[in-house]
This record gives sequence, structure tokens and C-alpha cells, in this order.
Amino acid sequence: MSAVRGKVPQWKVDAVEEIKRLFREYPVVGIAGFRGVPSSQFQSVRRDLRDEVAIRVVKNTLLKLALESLGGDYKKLEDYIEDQVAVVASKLNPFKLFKKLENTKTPSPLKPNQVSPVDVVVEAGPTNFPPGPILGEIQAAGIPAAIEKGKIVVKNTVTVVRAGEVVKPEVARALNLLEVKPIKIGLDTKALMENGIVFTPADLAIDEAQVFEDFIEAARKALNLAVNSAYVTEETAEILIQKAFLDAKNLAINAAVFEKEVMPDILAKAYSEMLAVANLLSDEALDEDLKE
Amino acid sequence: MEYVYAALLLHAAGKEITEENVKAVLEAAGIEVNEARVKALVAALEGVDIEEAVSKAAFAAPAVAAAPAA
Amino acid sequence: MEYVYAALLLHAAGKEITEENVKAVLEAAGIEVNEARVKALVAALEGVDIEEAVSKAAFAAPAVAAAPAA
Amino acid sequence: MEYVYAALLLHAAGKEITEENVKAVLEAAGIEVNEARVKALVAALEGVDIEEAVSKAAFAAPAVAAAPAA
Amino acid sequence: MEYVYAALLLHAAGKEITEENVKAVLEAAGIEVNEARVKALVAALEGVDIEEAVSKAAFAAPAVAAAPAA
Amino acid sequence: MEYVYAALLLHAAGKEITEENVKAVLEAAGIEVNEARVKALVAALEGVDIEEAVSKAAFAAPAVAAAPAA
Amino acid sequence: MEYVYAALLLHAAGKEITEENVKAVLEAAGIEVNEARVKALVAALEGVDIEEAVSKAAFAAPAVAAAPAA
Repeated sequence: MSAVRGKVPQWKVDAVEEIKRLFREYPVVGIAGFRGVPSSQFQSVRRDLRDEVAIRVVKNTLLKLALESLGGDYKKLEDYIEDQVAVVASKLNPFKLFKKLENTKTPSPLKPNQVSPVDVVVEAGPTNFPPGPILGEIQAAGIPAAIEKGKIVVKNTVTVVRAGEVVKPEVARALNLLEVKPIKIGLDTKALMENGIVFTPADLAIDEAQVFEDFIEAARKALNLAVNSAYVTEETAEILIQKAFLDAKNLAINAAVFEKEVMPDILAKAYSEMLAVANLLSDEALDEDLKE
Repeated sequence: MEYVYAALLLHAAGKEITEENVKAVLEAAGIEVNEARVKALVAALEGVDIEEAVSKAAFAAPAVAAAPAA
Repeated sequence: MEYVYAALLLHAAGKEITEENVKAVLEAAGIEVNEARVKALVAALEGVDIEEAVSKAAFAAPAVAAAPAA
Repeated sequence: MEYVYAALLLHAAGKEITEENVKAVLEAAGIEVNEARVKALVAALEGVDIEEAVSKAAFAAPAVAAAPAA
Repeated sequence: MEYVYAALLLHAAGKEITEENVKAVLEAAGIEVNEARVKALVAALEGVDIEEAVSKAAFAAPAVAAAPAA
Repeated sequence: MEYVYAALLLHAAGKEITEENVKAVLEAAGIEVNEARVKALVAALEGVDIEEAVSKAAFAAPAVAAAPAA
Repeated sequence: MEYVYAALLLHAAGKEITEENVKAVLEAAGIEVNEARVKALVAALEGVDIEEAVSKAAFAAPAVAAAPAA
């Protein structure tokens, strides 16, 4: 047990101890940001994941204290403490945990005065609004809107905010009206740790489609290698037989080796050649049977 | 393919494809005839329905024709 | 078709496709030769790259076949 | 692709593809194993049907061959 | 097709395709050898680039098969 | 492909594909035989219907592809 | 195909494909190794340019493959 000075309030001591307990109890722990997550969404995420992921909101200073106190590899996580963070702890492997946390993200509108992480584009097209004061509010955001056929219409596609720019309140309001939800809000994984190994989102994002393609490529390479080196296995036996047969058939036909099995092919080939030449000739040069 | 052309020529002319006939045609074309190949040809053609084999090549024509015409 | 086969035969044998040669081949096959057709054939084949036509035949021939059929 | 080959090896052998098994195979091949990659692979396999990938590879082979024919 | 397989076997083994060699292979397989067929085979393959002939598809048949499919 | 050609040669000749027979054919072609490859060949061909495999190759490529998938 | 995967794994790892190495990999995967198959594999791969063999489509039968393409 760590020594605690008498002046520290008991709730802080308890909070630090709780974090330390979680970190010791679960094999996979980590830090996730939750800035901008409405408390209702946060509560439902916590509820939905309750059986698989322990989530605790903690003050950054206390989390730092806990990590210091735990020491060792845990101190590596200090680099990821920023903004508003929560501690996550789970028995799921880091990849599954990451996926669960990513799945908590839902499309959301931008808030006034926040820095937009993305370019926000408003597409040209009709809105659901009838003519009215809303037109002014949309125009105030720099969106070229007008009335057409009894509806407010965005006339040109425009980029209203660029990544890294502050979202002006009037722009946030217009985007809200148009139901543009350009960002995903939820638990934002900063880092996860298992057995002292720190995984960042770059390590954790798995493209399953790519993995599937990799497996196809690997399997294809194996098949190619086996067949091209004539390594006979149950899987390649049939292919190799067919290859050998086709080799023989090609050779027999191309070299006009008169084997009964390929005679029809050889005849058809000769006939095709005759037709190919006949097609280049004028009518007078052709027999009656080729003219029709 | 000379030997095959000779056989098909005889067939088209309604003649029997015998070793003798094939040889005669080949020689008329100035070809030095290999007896073994003539024998092999005639033997391999025994029981083969030339009309049918040939019609397969012709058959493919209309269907395939459309695409490669381009 | 006999006439074309005769031409192919001569071509395969590396012989020139002349009226005389074509006639010789056809006659060897016991065919009564139509002189005008032989002339037309030889004239028509002048400038034709038989090698190329034949090499395309394996695949493209069926397409070609459609033409005379039309 | 080593990690994928290791997984295919285990799959073909009817063994479970666990982190431990993949590691053992890679190490036997003298490969210095990256733990995070092993974990990533095993995790990814939950959504990947290896059997399907293998059968697709087998199908794709002839398709590849078709290309030069065109 | 035994004779053709024998030729392919010799080719793959880097041996010359001679009557003698073809016969030896066929006899080892317990086949009663037909001399004329051997001669015909060797004659047909004379001057043929086997590598090329083997890999060059030469079927009129598949074209036929394609027709109904189209 | 020597080993596979040898197997098909025996098959075409109506002979059984045994280690002994395969070896005899390969040796007749002047090939230094690798016993393990012969064993692997014979073992793998057990349970393969060569006739069927060959007839599939003659017609349908998709069928061909299907096999290795299994 | 376990044996082939083992070979590819070794190749990818920059190791030589020897009987010993193949065996080690297979055993690490918990496979009961068949010595003859290992020998056959190593023999088949001797002198093979793996990089090339791996990327060359397994099927050299364009004609056949072409048919179903239609």
C-alpha cells in the first residue's frame, strides 16, 4: 500500500487507489478521451460495455499520481494523458477492446467555437425547409442558399470549415439546421497497454478486408508454387493432371501429332485456318460451298 | 498441318482418305512424304466423323463473331 | 473448300501458290479443276499474308467464319 | 506475409490459430516475432473466413490464366 | 496419348525425342510399341519448339464451348 | 512435371500407377528418380479420378478450379 | 498444403528450404511430420526460383480458361 499524506482528501486517495486496483486487476488497460461526448451518450456507453469494459472518469492529476505510484511500464501511459480522459480496463485483447471503443463513436454535429478536425462540405441540393427566416440563418454561414420551387435549396457545394479552423457559432448553427454531422464522437482511444506493450490507434486499427486479401494472396502463392514446381499433394494432384493433359493436348494439336483423341481438334483447327483464309478471298475464288 | 489439309481436301472433294490418296496429294504439292505420318493420320481418322469435327469449328462462328469483329 | 485447302497445303509445304501448283494438287486428289476459280484464287491470294491469317485462326477463325456465312 | 503463412499452416493442419501457436511456428522458422503483429493477426481472424480465402485463391488461378488468352 | 506423354517426359528430362528414347519409355510402361506411331511422332515433333507448342493453346474446341455460353 | 507425365502415361496405357511402374518409366527416360517424389505422387493420386480430372480439363475450367478448393 | 506453407514461410524468413528446417516448422505447428512428403517437397523445390514460381499463375491453359470467360 502506498503511503498517503494526511492532508490529501480521502476521496482523492480513494480515486487513486481505485485506478491502481483496476490497472492491477485487468490485463488490458488504457486511456481514452471523451471530449465532446454528451453525458447521456457517455452513460449509455458505460452501461452497454459494463460487462466487458470498466470505464472510470478520473482527473488527469490523479491518474498521473496513480501511474507514478504503479511505476514501471505503467509510466509509459503518462504521455497519453491530455484533455478529458477516462481510464478503461478490460479482459478483452487490445484489438477487440479498441474495436468496442471505436464502435461507441456516433456521427455528431460540430459545436460552436470548437476546432474542426475535418473539412466540412455542404453539398448542393434541396433542403426540407420551406421559405422562412431559416434561409437567412443558412446564408449567414456563407452557404449559397435560395428559394426554389417552394423550398430552400443549397445552390453550390461549398466547404464551410476547413480542418484546423475554429467553427464560428453561425456556421455551427447552420450545420445543425442542415443536419450535417461531420465528426464522430465517442470514446477516443489514446493508448492501450498489455504486458507492458503500448498500442496506439495506429497499431490497433485492423483492416479485415485487407487481411482477407492477404490470405487469398498467400494461398494463391502457395498453390502457384506447388503447381509450378509440380509438387503433388491432394490439393494439387488434380490440377497437375489437368495441366499435364493440356500440355499433351496442346502439343499434339500444335505439332499435328495424329492421336485419335485430338483428331477432332486438329481437323477443327485446319478447318478454321481454311475459313480464315477463305474469308480474305473474293467470291470468285471460293467454292460454291463457301459462298452461301 | 499439310497432312491434315490433304485429308480435308480429299474429304471436301468427296474422296476416300486412304494412304495412297493422301500421299498423292502431298506429292503433287512437292512435299517429301513421311510414310509413318500418313499411316498415323489415316489410322487416327478411322471412325472419326470429319463432318462433325469440322462443324464444331464452324458452329462457334456466329456467337463468337460479334465480339471480335470490333 | 478444296481450292483453299490446296493453297494452304502449298503454303505449308513452302511452295509458291501458282495456278499450275494448285491445279496439280487438285488433280492429284481426283478433282476436276475449274480453271477460272484457280485463277481467281491465285489472284486473290496475292498480297495475302497466309501465315498471319492462319495463326489468328485458332481463336479468331470462328469470327471470320461468320463473314462468308453472311 | 510470414504471419499469414503461419496462420495458413495452422489452418491447413487443423490447428487452432492462437497467439501461442502462431508464435511457435514463426520462431521455428527463425523469425523474430513481433508480439503486437501476432495479436493483430489473431484478432483480425475473427472477422476473416480463411476457408473462403483459400477457395477464392484456387478459383482465381484459372482466371489469371484467362488473361493472356484475351 | 501415351506417345505424346512419352515425348513430354523426355523433353522435361532434357532428353532428345528420338525413336529409340520414345520406345524405351513406352516399353518401360509395359506398352506394346507401334513402330509406325513412334516414327510419326518423332517426325511430327521434328523442328517443333516444344516449350512453345505446349504453352500455346490451340483448341478450336473451347471456342466451340464458348459459343453456347455466349 | 516428369512425375506427372509418367503417371498419365501409365494411365493412358491402362497400367496401374504404382511406385514401381512410375520409377520404371522415369528411369527409362534417363531421369534420376527421387523416391520421395514418387511416393508422394502415388499417394496423392490415390483417390483422384484421373479420367474425370482429364475430361474436366477438356471442357470446363471452372470445374478445374473447383477441385483444389476442396 | 501445410508443407508448401512451411516452405513459403522459410522463404519469406530468408531461410533455406531444407528438410530439417521444414520439419522444424511443421513440428512447431504440432503436425506429425511425414518424412517422405518433406523430402518430396524439398526435392521438388530444388532449383526452383521460388519468387517466380509463386507469382506465375498455376494454370497454363489459357484456351480452356478462356472458354468460361464467355
